[in-house]
Amino acid sequence: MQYKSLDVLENVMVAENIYKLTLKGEYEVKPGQFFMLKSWEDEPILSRPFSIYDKGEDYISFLYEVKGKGTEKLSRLKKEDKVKVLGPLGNGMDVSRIKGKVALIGGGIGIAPLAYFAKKIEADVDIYFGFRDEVYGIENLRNKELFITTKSGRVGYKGYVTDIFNPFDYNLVITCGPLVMMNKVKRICEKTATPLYLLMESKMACGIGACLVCACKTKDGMRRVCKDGPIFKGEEVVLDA
Amino acid sequence: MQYKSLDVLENVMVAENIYKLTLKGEYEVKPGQFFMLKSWEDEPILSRPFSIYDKGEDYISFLYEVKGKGTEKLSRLKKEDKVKVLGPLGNGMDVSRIKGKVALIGGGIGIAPLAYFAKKIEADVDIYFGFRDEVYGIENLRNKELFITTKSGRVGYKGYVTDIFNPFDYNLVITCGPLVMMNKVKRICEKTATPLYLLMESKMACGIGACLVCACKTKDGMRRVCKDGPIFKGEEVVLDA
Amino acid sequence: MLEITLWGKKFKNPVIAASGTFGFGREYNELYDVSVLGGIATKGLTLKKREGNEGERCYETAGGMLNSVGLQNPGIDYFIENELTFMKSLNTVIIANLSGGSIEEYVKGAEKLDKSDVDIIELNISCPNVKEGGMNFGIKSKVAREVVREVRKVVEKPLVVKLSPNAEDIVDMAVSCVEEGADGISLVNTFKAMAIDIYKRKPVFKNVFAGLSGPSIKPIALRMVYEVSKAVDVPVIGLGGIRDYKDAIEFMMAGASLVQVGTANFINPFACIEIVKGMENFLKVQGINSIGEIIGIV
Amino acid sequence: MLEITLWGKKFKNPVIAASGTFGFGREYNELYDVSVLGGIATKGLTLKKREGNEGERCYETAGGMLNSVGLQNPGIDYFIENELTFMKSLNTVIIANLSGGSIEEYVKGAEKLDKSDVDIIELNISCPNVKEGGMNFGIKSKVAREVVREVRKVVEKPLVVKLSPNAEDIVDMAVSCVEEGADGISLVNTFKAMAIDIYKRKPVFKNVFAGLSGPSIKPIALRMVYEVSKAVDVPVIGLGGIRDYKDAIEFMMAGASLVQVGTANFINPFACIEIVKGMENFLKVQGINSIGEIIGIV
Ligand SMILES: Cc1cc2nc3c(=O)[nH]c(=O)nc-3n(C[C@H](O)[C@H](O)[C@H](O)COP(=O)(O)OP(=O)(O)OC[C@H]3O[C@@H](n4cnc5c(N)ncnc54)[C@H](O)[C@@H]3O)c2cc1C
Ligand SMILES: Cc1cc2nc3c(=O)[nH]c(=O)nc-3n(C[C@H](O)[C@H](O)[C@H](O)COP(=O)(O)OP(=O)(O)OC[C@H]3O[C@@H](n4cnc5c(N)ncnc54)[C@H](O)[C@@H]3O)c2cc1C
Ligand SMILES: Cc1cc2nc3c(=O)[nH]c(=O)nc-3n(C[C@H](O)[C@H](O)[C@H](O)COP(=O)(O)O)c2cc1C
Ligand SMILES: Cc1cc2nc3c(=O)[nH]c(=O)nc-3n(C[C@H](O)[C@H](O)[C@H](O)COP(=O)(O)O)c2cc1C
Ligand code: FES
Ligand code: FES
Repeated sequence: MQYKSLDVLENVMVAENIYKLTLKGEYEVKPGQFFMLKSWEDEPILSRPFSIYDKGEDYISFLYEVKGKGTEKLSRLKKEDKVKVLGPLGNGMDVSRIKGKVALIGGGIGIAPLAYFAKKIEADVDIYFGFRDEVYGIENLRNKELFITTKSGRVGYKGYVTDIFNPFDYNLVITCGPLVMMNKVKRICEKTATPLYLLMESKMACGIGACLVCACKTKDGMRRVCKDGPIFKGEEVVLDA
Repeated sequence: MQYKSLDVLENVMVAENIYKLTLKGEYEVKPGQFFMLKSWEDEPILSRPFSIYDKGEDYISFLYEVKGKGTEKLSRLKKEDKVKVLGPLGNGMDVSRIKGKVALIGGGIGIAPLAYFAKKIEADVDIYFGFRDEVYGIENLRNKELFITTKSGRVGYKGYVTDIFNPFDYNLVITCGPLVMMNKVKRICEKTATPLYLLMESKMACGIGACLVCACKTKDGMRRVCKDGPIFKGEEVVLDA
Repeated sequence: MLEITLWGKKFKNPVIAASGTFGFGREYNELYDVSVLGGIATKGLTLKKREGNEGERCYETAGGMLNSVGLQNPGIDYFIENELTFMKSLNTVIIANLSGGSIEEYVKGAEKLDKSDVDIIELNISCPNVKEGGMNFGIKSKVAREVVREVRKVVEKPLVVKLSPNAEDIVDMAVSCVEEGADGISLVNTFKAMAIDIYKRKPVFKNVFAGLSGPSIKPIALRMVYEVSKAVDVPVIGLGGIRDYKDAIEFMMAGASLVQVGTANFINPFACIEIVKGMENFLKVQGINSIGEIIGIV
Repeated sequence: MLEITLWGKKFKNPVIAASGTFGFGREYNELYDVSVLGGIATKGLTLKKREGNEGERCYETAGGMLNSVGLQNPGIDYFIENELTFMKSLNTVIIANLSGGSIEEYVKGAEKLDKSDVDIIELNISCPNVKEGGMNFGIKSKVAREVVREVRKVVEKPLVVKLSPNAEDIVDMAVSCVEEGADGISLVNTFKAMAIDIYKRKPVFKNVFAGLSGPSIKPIALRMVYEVSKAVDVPVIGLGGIRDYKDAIEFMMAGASLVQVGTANFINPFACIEIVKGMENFLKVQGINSIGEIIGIV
C-alpha cells in the first residue's frame, strides 16, 4: 500500500457517463483490489474507491461511472493532471489457485473489477455482463466466452443476466453489481451450493481498515469492506436488500 | 452591476507572483471600480475583489498578486476557463471632471487601479510607482510622466515614492498601496492641503454593500469600502496604521 | 405551489433572505428583482445607531466564515424613516430583526417597530447583555424568557424569536420562548467560534470570538431545527448553511415552514432565486403539489 | 523542540491520532512508521464487544463528515490480549479511549485498562446513557461528574476526560470534571448533527443523528479549547477539524498542550506526519526554541 501522486495518461469517455482513467504507475495488484482516488482539493473531503480495471507494466486503469461530485470531478481530468492514489487496498483474490470453470457475473459498472478477473484467471471463464442499454468495458475480453444482456435489448439477450445464468455449469461464481442483482445471484447459487464470491460496495472514509465506516454485515458480525473485503464469500454476507 | 460567467482570454505572469488576467466581456467601468472574481467551486467560499486594470471594447483585465488560496487558484487559469464575475462595483471616479495637474501614487500591487486612472484621465498626470524590486503594470503608460522607485534600487530611484513626491506641484493626488505608504502620502498632502483620494482595501463578503463586512473607519463613522468606496477623500478616512 | 400563509401573511415562497446578509434589500435589488423572494429580514436593528466593531470583521474557514460586524446599523428610527418605505415597495414580506443590549432597549425598539409597517418582528436574542457582563441573552432559557415576555407585552404583530445555537438546551429554549408568547421560532444564528493569527500570535478578531455561518454549520443547524420542530407547535423558520435548494428542502422536511438564506448570498449572489427555482423544480419532478406536504415529513 | 512531558509521559511531539480514526494503529503503520507520532488514541473501547450501528455510517458535508459507527469495537479484554502488545511495540504513547453505556460499565472497563499497559486512559463521555433514556453522559455537568468520580476511584493512571461539544456549558463541564479528579481534558468530540435524504424523505442515518467532525467544526472547537484552557489548570488536549500544522498551532496557542488529529487522516493519509513536520518547521522559521513557549500564548 502506497500513497502517491500519479500522472494521468488518459481519461476518455467510453459510454454515456462511463469513463476510463489510466494513470502512470507500477503496481502489483490482485483482481478485486481497489485504490482510493482524489483529484480535487477541498470538497468532497474524502477520496473515492475504484477497483482495478486493467493494469500494464507501468500503468493502472479504472472504469468509472459518473454518479456525484467526486466522479464528476474525475471526469474532468486531462492528460498530465495529477491524481492522489492510495493503494492497492482490500483483500483481492489469488486467482492462480482457481480450478475448474468460473462464471463472472457483473451488472452495470460492477463489471469493472470483473474485467480484470477475466484477464487474470487462467482457468476456464464464462462472463455474464448485464447493462441497461449501452455496453462498455469489454475491450479486453475478446477471446472469452461473453454473454451480454441489456435491459433495453439493444445488445445481446434482452433482460437480466440472472435470467440466463445457470449455476450448474460452474465450480465458482464471482459477482459484482447492484445489490438486487447480487442478491439474486446469491439465491441462485445457494440452490446448487455453488461457491460464490461477492464484491461488496460501501461508502468509505479511510479505505485502509482503521475507521470502521465501511461495514458489511456478515455472519461473523460487522466486517470492513476495505480491509476484510471487498471480496466476501457468498455464505458469509448478510444482504439486507 | 451584473453577475456573469466570463471566458478567460489570457492569464499571464508579468513579474514574480504578479499575473495579468484578461476576460472576455463588455462593460462600462469607471477608474477605481472593481469586480468580485471567483474561479473555483467550494473553497474559499467567498469571491475576491480586484480593481479594473485595463479595459477594451470587449474585454476587461486585472493585474493581481498571488497572496493566498484565492489568487493562487486564479493564477492557474488557462485560456477558455470560466470565471464568475460580479461588477462593476464601488464608487469609482468620474475622471472627466478632473482639472489641473494630478499625481497618481501607487505602491506594489496598489498600482493596478492607478494604471487605469492614468489611461482615462485627460488632465496632466504624473505617476509615481514604487516597487520592492521588479517593475510591472506600466505597459499602458508609455506616454506619461512616470517616476519609478524600487526599494532594491534595481530600477529608477532607490527608495520610496514618498521620498520623491512633492505635493506642491499638484491639484489632486490619488493613491493606492500599503497602508503605511498611504498614511505617509496623506500626511504629506495634509501639509499643503492638496486634495487627496485614497483607494481603500478591506476583506469583503458580499461586495455590493449589503453585509457591512468591509468597514472603513471615517470621520462620519464606519463606511463600506465596497459601496461607499473604495475611493475615499483623504480628510474623511481615519487610518489606524 | 411554493406559496405558504403563516401568521396571516402570505409568503410567495418559503425563501427569506437572512438578517445581516441582505442589508435592507436595496443592494441585491440592483442585481435582481428581490420581490420574487418570500421575504427579507432586515439587518439587526437597535434602538440607537451603532457603528459596529473595529478591526477584522470577516475571516473565512473551511466551508464557512466568521463575522464580527457587531450590529452596525442606523437605528430603528432611521430605518423606519428612510428604509422601510422602500422595503415595503418591494412587495415581499418584511421582517424586522430586532436586536438589543438590555431588556429596556429591546422593549423600546419593539414598541417602535410594532407601530411601523413591518410585517413581522424577529427578536434576535443572540446579543450580548451589556448590563449583565456581556453574556448572550440566548444562552440560558431563563434569561431569554424575560426578554420574550417583556417584548411580547408591547408587540401585537407576529413575533418570531430567533435562537442562538449556543443555547445550553435548544429545545428547552424554544419551548420557553413559545411559552412566553412567541408566534414562531427561527434558528439558528451564528455559532460562537474563533480564529487565531499564528504569525501575530493573536486572535484574528478584536473581540476574540466571532460568529460562524455558512455551509459548514448546516448539519448541526438542521439537527436543531428538527429537534425544535418536534417540540413546539408554532411555525419554525430554519436556517444555517443553506446554499442550494436541496439544503432548503432538507430543512423543510426536518420541520421548517420557512427557510432563510444568509452566507450563501455571498457565495453566489443569485443563491436565493436559484433556491426558489430549484425548490419549484424539485416539487414538480417529485410530483408534490404543495410545499406544505413535505414540511416536517421526516 | 516538539518534545513535551505530561503526566510523567514523554511525548515526542504533541500530535496524537484521534480515537476512532486510527484503529489500533496497525493500518496506518502499513503506510508509514507511526512511531513518529506523539501518541495514538485507540478506537473507543467498551467492556463487551460491540457490533456498532447498521445502515449508513458515513456521509459527507461541506468541509466535514457525519459518522455513525456506533462504537464498534472488539471489547476491552480482546484489546488487551490482542492489540495492546502490538501498540506498545510502536514506541509511542498509548491512550485507551474508554467508552460505556452505564456508570458500572465504565468503571469495570476502567479497572481493566488501569491494570493493563496503556499509558493514559481517555474517558469518552460522549456516549448515550443506555439506562437513562439514551441521553449522552457528556451533556449535563452533574451527570458527567458522577461518571468521572466513579472512574477516578479505580484509575491510578493519568485520566483524561474527553468532552462533548454538545455539553450545555463546556467550561462548567471541564471544571466539574477536573474537580472530580480528571488529570487532563480533551475536547472536542463530534457535534450532534444530521442529514436528510430528500429523495427517500428519511434521515440518512438509522439513528437519525450522527456526529459531525472535520475542518468545518474547527472554529467552534478552537473557541471551546480556548475557553476551557483558561478555566482549568490541568493540561488540555485540543482537537476538532485540525487538518494542517497551522490548525495545530492555533490550538496550541489557544491553550492546548497536545493536539489530536482525526478526520484529517481520511482527507490525507499522511496528515499526522505532515503536521509534525510542519510544526517543526514553523518553530524553526519563527525562532521558537520549544513548543512549550507558545502553549496558551493567545
Ligand atoms: C471497493 C469499491 C470499488 C469500487 N469500484 C468502482 C469502480 O471500479 N467503478 C465505479 O464507477 N465505481 C466504483 N465504486 C463505487 C464508487 O466508489 C462510487 O460510485 C463513488 O464513490 C461515487 O462518488 P461520487 O462523489 O461521484 O458520488 P457521491 O456524491 O458520493 O454519491 C452519489 C451516489 O452514489 C452513492 N455512493 C457514493 N459512494 C458510494 C459507494 N462507495 N458505494 C455505493 N454507492 C455509493 C451515494 O449514496 C449517492 O447515491 C466502488 C466502490 C467500492 C466500495
Ligand atoms: C476594492 C479592492 C480592489 C482590489 N484590487 C486588487 C487588484 O487589482 N490586484 C490585486 O492583486 N489585489 C487587489 N485587491 C486585494 C485582493 O482582493 C486580495 O489580495 C485577495 O482577496 C487575496 O485573496 P487570497 O485568497 O489570495 O488571499 P487570502 O488567503 O484571502 O489572504 C492572503 C493575505 O492577504 C490578506 N487579504 C485578503 N483579502 C484582502 C483584502 N481584500 N484586502 C487586503 N488584504 C487582504 C489576508 O489578510 C492575508 O494576509 C483588492 C482589494 C480590494 C478590497
Ligand atoms: C455578516 C453577517 C451579519 C449578520 N448579522 C445578523 C444580524 O444583524 N441579526 C441576526 O439575527 N443575524 C445576523 N446574522 C446571522 C444570519 O442571519 C444567520 O442566522 C446565520 O448567518 C446562519 O445562516 P447562514 O449560514 O445561512 O448564513 C449575520 C450573519 C452574517 C454572516
Ligand atoms: C469515524 C469516526 C469514529 C470515531 N470514533 C470515536 C470513538 O470511538 N471515541 C471517541 O472518543 N471519539 C471518536 N471519534 C471522534 C474523534 O476522535 C474526534 O473527537 C472528532 O472526530 C473531532 O476531531 P476531527 O475533526 O479531527 O475528526 C470518532 C470520529 C470519527 C470521524
Ligand atoms: S473505510 Fe475505514 S475501515 Fe473501511
Ligand atoms: S463586502 Fe459586504 S458591505 Fe462591503
